[in-house]
Amino acid sequence: MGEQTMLKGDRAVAHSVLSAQPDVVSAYPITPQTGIVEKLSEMDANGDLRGQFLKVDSEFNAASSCIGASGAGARVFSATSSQGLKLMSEPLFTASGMRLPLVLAVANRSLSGPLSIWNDHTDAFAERDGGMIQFFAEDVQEAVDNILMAYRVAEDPEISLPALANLDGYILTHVKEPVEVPTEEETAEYLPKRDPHATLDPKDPKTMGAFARPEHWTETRFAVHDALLRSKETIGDAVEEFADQFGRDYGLEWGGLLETYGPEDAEIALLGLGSIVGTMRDVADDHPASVKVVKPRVIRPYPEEALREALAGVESVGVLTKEVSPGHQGTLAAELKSALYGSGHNPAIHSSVLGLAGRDVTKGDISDIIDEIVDATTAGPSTGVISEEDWPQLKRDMLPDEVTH
Amino acid sequence: MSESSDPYHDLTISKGAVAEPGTSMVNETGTWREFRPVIDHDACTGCGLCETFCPDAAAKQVNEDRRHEIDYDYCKGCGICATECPVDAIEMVPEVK
Amino acid sequence: MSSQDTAPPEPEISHDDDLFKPGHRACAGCGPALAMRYITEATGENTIISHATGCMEVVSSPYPESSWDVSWIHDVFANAPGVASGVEAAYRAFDEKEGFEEFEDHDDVNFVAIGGDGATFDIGMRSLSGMMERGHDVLYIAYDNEGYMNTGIQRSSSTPFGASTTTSPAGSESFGNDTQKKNMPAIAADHGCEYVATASIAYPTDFKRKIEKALEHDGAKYIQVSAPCMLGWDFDSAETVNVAKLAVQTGMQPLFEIVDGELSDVMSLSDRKPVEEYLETQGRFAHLFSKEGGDEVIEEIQEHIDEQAEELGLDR
Amino acid sequence: MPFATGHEVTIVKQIRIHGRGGQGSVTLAHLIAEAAYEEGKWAQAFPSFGVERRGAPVEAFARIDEEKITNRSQVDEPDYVVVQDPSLIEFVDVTRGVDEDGAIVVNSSADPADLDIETATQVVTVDATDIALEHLGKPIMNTALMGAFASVTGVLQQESLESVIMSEFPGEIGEQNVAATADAFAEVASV
Repeated sequence: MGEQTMLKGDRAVAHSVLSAQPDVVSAYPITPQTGIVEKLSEMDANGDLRGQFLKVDSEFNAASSCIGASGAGARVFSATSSQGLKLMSEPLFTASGMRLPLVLAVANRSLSGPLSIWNDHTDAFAERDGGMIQFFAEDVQEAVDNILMAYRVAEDPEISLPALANLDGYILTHVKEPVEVPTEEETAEYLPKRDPHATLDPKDPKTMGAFARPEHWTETRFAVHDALLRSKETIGDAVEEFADQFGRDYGLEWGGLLETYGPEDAEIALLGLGSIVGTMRDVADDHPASVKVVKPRVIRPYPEEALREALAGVESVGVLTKEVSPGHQGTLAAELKSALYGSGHNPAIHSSVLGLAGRDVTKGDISDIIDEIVDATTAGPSTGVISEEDWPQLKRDMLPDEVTH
Repeated sequence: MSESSDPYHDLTISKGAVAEPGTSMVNETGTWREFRPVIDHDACTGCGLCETFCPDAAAKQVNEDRRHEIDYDYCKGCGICATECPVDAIEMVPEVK
Repeated sequence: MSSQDTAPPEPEISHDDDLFKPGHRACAGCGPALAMRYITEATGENTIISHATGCMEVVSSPYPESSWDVSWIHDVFANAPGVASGVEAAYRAFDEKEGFEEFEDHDDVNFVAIGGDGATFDIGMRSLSGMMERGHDVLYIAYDNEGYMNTGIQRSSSTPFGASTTTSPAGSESFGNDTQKKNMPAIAADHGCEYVATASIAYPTDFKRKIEKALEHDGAKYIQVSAPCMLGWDFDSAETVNVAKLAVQTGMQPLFEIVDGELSDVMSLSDRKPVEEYLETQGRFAHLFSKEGGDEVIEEIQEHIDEQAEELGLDR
Repeated sequence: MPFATGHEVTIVKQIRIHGRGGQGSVTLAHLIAEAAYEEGKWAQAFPSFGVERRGAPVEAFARIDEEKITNRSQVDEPDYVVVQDPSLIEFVDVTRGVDEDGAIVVNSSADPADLDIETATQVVTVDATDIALEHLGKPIMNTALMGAFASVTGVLQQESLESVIMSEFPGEIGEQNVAATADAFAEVASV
């Protein structure tokens, strides 16, 4: 068993990647991801990483070279953040269509502009429709473990898709805390050798990346869609076998797609992604109201059925999300509403956009949100979906004149 | 072209839309042709320039006597072979529709 | 459409040896399609091609068809060199690691990337620069038809001075494209590519020899092959090779090698033809002959060619 | 992870470090967290996330608990504050949110009363830079400051400090740092 040690998040993720011994690592520095590839560079320089490490000219070509290598049949890794993920976006969308497994660690960070280097989930949600599996991590341990599970699912011949292992920039990349890092032997036991559906072997030539005409493209897109839907079960298996081998359980009860915390019969649920869930746990412990925390581990595939079940008894759901789809609302809340539509259960959904671009989310912030939900609940019966979204950290007095108050 | 190498025969989309090599042979571009190159084999010296300069690999040497023929299944009738033939042994004649 | 001749059956025509198979959807008389044929003839079977989006990609790979009988991958417009870098690195890893014995040895595979001038000179230049700078063992071949022909004949930074395209049209105030062609071979050489060459589809033996020579070098190699587009340049489909020849014979498209940074093997001309003879073959330059002041533009083009010829020692 | 519900609010200790870019505030936070971890506790250390360069005022944080720490917010209500550079006191409110029963440890040769800190919280000074110069020949004061912190707060044992220092800086340098730590520990204990 890998031993628990104190490690910085970015370094720990690098160790996890090393244990999977990717054949090609290709990356470009960007804050706050850089620590991951710095550590991998050091591992390469010391001969511990046995694959090739390409220090490329941009994230665009980090993704591109990963695609070439994955097409050839290699296990690949890259890491990025924010603008870098945007620059990868064009090739990443093709990777899903070409069914090429890639694993990327994404140190989540806001997108410009204005420029910000701090954490939120704008970058991950901007890639939502690319046909990629997207894991989120609550702490360093989960970030480390998600790398292995991402490989396991992405490289599964039945799935064969790119996977993003998201971890909150700075909050998780730059924290030092206890973590167990898997050894190469352990990972080899957990992660089978890649078995690609096609390679660029000159002895058996194939044409990859052909273009599809209207009479065929729909079927290729449906196949990606179907693979993503099927990946829920694959994730469940990956989580189960992970628990068996490593003893860490990531929501087995919910098929590995989400975790819950707190009293089962709580009237209020709080839903969040990534590191904010840790703080939510603390607040739920302390708050007099009966609150449970619901934490999706993936946003793609979307854990619709598991969310319906986990929220079955609650009267109100507070969605705390670090992103917004301007002109609509936070996507995490919007998607939850769509998941519950027609389910027969219609809890009030209070959506809060917060923690944008590194604005610290305190226990007080979360406690206040619970208070408001409690007030709304006692004021009258559930009114179902509450479409108006709250921005609890918004400093209204600082808004520009053009903003209509 | 045999039925088995026709990629459209009982087509199911492969994972990632990976295509098999050389399958464009199913697309007989000879139908595009408005003018047909006709080789005067008496005048032909077998130099092979028609083959060299055919963008569709339709002009081909077919035997050891350096006899060349046009594969009308694929020839698009561009006329490069007729232009480049050093002894004017190729004539472009209108396709009879 | 099979032959209705009553003559004796024609001898069997075989395409078994074609690695760029017919049935592709290039225009009749396509210069770049000739380049694809020559590339595969020179590289042979043990080749993996990474192809940029563009005419030759589109005409050769409408799923489920493929004209390629070698391993081939296309991703997006701007990243053929990046993809090739990854393929090449993967084979390097396969050589060095255990468990990949089923793969060919890195040294036995020709890694090739192909892009048009738009993919090479413009949108994919960062990707190409990175591939060359890192020294991947990849031969990059730019098929140069001097514009974005796939999207309907727009100017690229390879479009020659004075050419009319849909985004650099000749008009009452314009003689067409007002910039000189970007000097990509020099840029490639300055990246430290051991082998850089220009070639033309009109000189296939020379082109194929250069490919073979390039593949003998380790690291990144760059060949730019002049491949006229009958549609975009506006000439009769039968004239493709002649137009390409004239480009060489007028000095518009000089053929040379740069080996280890040194210019060598310039295909010299004993009787360089005036550029007019080249320009008048193509509709894209027609305004230079019909519009007042066009002769001055032709003179400017000639002067540019003369300067370039002197630099290269083109005249015998 | 399947956490038991009703997580007991235990003795979580929160520490905020004030320094300047280049003085190793994050290193000090790491050392404190590692020493706590060495003692079988859970610990967390992280910087204030910024783009500050060398010389600018910066903060770093640590948390120590008997149980796994899940809180990811910055430390706004520290039990203890460590000030690496007393010249910051003029510009930075080092007392912000500090617990009255906690402590503020300042690297300074001055008497606490002479420092311009208005607070009900205990202020302790230690000349960590001088101790560092004596033992290391360099003004790298973090290990001495850590010794003083341990001594004032009682949160960390001297043995765990030694062990962390020796694994971080093996050999002679480690020993010099251990000596500096011990000196500072003793000096503060005698106050």
